[in-house]
Amino acid sequence: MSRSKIVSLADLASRIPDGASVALGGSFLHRGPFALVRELIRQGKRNLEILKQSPGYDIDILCRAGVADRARVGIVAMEGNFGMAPWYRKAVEQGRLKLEEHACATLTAGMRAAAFGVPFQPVGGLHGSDLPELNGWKKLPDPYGSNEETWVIPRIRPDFAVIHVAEATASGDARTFGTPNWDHIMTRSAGRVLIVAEKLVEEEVFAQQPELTLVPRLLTEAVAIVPNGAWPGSCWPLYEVDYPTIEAYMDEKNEGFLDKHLAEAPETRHG
Amino acid sequence: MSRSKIVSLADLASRIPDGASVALGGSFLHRGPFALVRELIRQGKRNLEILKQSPGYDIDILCRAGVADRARVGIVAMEGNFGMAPWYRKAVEQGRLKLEEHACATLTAGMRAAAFGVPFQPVGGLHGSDLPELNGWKKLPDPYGSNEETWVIPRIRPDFAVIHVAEATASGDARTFGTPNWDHIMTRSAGRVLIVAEKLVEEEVFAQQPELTLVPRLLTEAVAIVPNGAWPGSCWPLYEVDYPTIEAYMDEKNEGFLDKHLAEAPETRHG
Amino acid sequence: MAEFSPFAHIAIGMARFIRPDEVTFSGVNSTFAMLACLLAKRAYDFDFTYINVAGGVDPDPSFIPLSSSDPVLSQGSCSIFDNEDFYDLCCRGKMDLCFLGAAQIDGEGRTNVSAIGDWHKPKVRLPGGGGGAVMLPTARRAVTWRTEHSPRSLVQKLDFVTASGGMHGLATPIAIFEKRHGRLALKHWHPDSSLEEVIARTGFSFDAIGATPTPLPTDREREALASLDKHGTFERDANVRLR
Amino acid sequence: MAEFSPFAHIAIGMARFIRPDEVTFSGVNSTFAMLACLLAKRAYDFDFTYINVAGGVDPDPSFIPLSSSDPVLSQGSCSIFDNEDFYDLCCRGKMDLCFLGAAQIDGEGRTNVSAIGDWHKPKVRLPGGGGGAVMLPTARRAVTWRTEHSPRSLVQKLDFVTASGGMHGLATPIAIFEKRHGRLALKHWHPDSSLEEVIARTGFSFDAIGATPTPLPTDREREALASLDKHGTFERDANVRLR
Repeated sequence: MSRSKIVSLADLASRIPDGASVALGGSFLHRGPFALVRELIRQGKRNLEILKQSPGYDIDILCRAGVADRARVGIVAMEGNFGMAPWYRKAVEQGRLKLEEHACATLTAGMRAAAFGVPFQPVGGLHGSDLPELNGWKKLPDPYGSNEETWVIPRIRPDFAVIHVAEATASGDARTFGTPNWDHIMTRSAGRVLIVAEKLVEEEVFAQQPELTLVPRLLTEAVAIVPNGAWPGSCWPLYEVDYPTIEAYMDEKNEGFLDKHLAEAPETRHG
Repeated sequence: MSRSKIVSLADLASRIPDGASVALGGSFLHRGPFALVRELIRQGKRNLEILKQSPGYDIDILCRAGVADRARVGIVAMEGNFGMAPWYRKAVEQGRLKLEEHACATLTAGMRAAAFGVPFQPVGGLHGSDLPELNGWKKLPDPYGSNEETWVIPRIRPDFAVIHVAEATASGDARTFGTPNWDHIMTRSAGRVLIVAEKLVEEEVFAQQPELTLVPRLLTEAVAIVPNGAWPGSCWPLYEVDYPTIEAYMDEKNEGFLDKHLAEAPETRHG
Repeated sequence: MAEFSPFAHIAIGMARFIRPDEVTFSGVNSTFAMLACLLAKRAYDFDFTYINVAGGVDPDPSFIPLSSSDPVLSQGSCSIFDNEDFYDLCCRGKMDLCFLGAAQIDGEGRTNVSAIGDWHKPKVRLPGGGGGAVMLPTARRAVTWRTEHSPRSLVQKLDFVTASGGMHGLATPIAIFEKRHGRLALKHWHPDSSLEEVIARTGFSFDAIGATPTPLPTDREREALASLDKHGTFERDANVRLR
Repeated sequence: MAEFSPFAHIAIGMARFIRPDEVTFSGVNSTFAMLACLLAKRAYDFDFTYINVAGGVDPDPSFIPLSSSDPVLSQGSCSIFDNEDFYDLCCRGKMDLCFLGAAQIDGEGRTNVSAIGDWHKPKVRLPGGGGGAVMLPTARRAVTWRTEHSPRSLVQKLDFVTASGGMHGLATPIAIFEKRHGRLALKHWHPDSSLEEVIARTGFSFDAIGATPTPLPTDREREALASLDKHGTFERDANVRLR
């Protein structure tokens, strides 16, 4: 076994400096690194850029707390019956969050360019959309003469990727169950990779089915073990979305809610 | 359960017409669809194009039998103590096999273009190599002004991908153990996907760990069940390379060897 | 005709776009699309492949989730067909039918899910592009839905073109549109509505030749929807009204 | 000095290029690279990450395979880091040390693994590019080896430039080269050889300032190699001769 990469959640969050760009794993209310997101708020981070194809609670609470001021995102919502992410919406409408609007697949394309070590990445579609002009994306002719014109997305290399997984080893291997969402490309495109895991697992267990591992240790800088850390979202197959908490989050618009919410989060009962 | 996609090996091979381009899974002597390769010889196929980052026994025996006349490959060898693939070498040297020489990663890049639905794919490296000029590859400037020049590879879309896996369901889901080699991108870039599997497995088994599945049924056209079908290569963790057979293959240069070899192959004892 | 609720009109109307042997996709933030796909599996005899944003391929979820991206939608699936995989499938032209959300739709079936008003100074910021800009032009067919049928959502001119390429179909509480000669044409109106009402409540002009009242749900469609929404929660939450 | 076999000179010479905390890779058709990585794990106290073409990350194989791409090289690994993954890692500049084969090498550390003679009418067709053309220019460092040290393999001019970018190091039965100012410079000669012999048997000119005899294997290096090649099979099969 190599050196342990296990650190506290506070340590994990402290590695992300003000102004950093951070890709967040999961999708909407599912398997987001929400404990880490809350810890960023507790530590009073400022001017973060958030990258995620489909953020929801995470980007919303970071806007609510004034932590994020830039975002590159595909679609933002609380989903289910909750619709839009209200504090995110307000932050965009009031100009407090500088938005670079993507299609999910264009954000992925930019991350692929970073992961593949190339400056740009062709992507299918986009024809007729106003998004390319908005973002200054370029269209290239096929140099091989097919007459296809293809949009290319510039390299997107987040300073950090933070993902929430079911299980990790002390050496930094990580695996999820169910869909990995966009976590694979995030962990390959980012400069540094931080993991939040429900559970520390012996290496033998991973070695028995190495095919299941999503992030090998060599990509991982540090791991925090936070049971229930994706709350109030889900972490398949361990727990479901806590909808009453999401309802309270949406309904209680008073100043005090955020403090109360941060105080009752599961990570306050661990490490 | 949807309709069964299980067919005989003969049926599987019969789907590949003369002149087709065929991507073959595995690497060197490991997990290649060798039973299918031999069946192509038995059926007297002609003018096949073989695509594979690291072929060995497969391309060599196809050259030996006069089945292949074109190839796009990265590195060709029998590996271990056997060195070059002798019949492949002779076919290239004598002009009977038209070779498009790739780096493994450029073949992958071309397949990525096909898989991603774009006409070309940027790839890292290649600077200073004679391969781009040889193949007429184009270099593009970064339209986003990084001053990086990047080689782009044209779309490579094999007519078929044939891979050998440990387990498949009747509906066409397939999974391997150990490295998938290049099988993921092959099955995403090809027009049609054919599977040879060691073993038919109940769908419940796949459903318990769906994360292990390499090829979902929707990509699969047909499956042949051929125990030991990667012989004389290995199929992890089921069996090792049969080195004595490889030695005989290399040493016995007489006309009769091929018939004897085809007759003693494990697929002649099944289906 | 109370039994053909506007809720059922959308869900069943969408399901009827699904064709045998095709690959059909439902994504995030798409409760109706999820219900339509699951409904088609239960109500129709033909085979088709249902893939969803949770990675499920023909799943057998143990409950029907509020969130259309809930990982339960991969339960029973024999594989996880992940986000990169299904986007790539679509981009290379092998996605037969894609359900994609929209806030505004124009007569060519283009969509706006970005902003109401000027994008840079939005009156209302919307959820954003999601899959649309890439999937709408690359899927073989795409179908959308609106729970509100009004000139505010079915518009003459979009505030912003998030996705172009043109929807093949559109389901609303009172109408079913299908593409004809590059534009959305009326195919059906809800039996409790009328051609006149659809015209009055649609911002874009459309061809209505051959349009008829929407065929009533079959018993199997009705039963399938009821089995998916046992307690009527989805219908209550969606709160779709004919007018 | 029979105990410093030319076989050991190559394997240990390669292992000594491995540095603490780095990511080091061995690929297909690369028995010596595989042995060097496994040897370094056993002989040196420092941590480094060994990844290989079988997807293994710091594996613990139950036997040492003839084939350097044998899947046993992922045994005991906690992940399968597959082909696409390690190529991408290299292309984005995070591969610290890559062992890459070569048939011909020139003084700038460029390689030919494609053909002897004209590529289009080859006297001898070689195995082909493999990883080199992409990995050599993108890895932070690359190291190669030759079992034969002669002007036919260490050449003034390559018949074909398969991969450029420049090797950091080269190990042969009689010499260890390391890049200095963009060219391969002699670092060590085998204690049973000499500077003069290396010059005579090398096709390209090189700087030899400061070159010394290769330090003898440490006990741990010797033991590690012996433990990897218990029956001397690898050494016998490789059949490397000093002259």
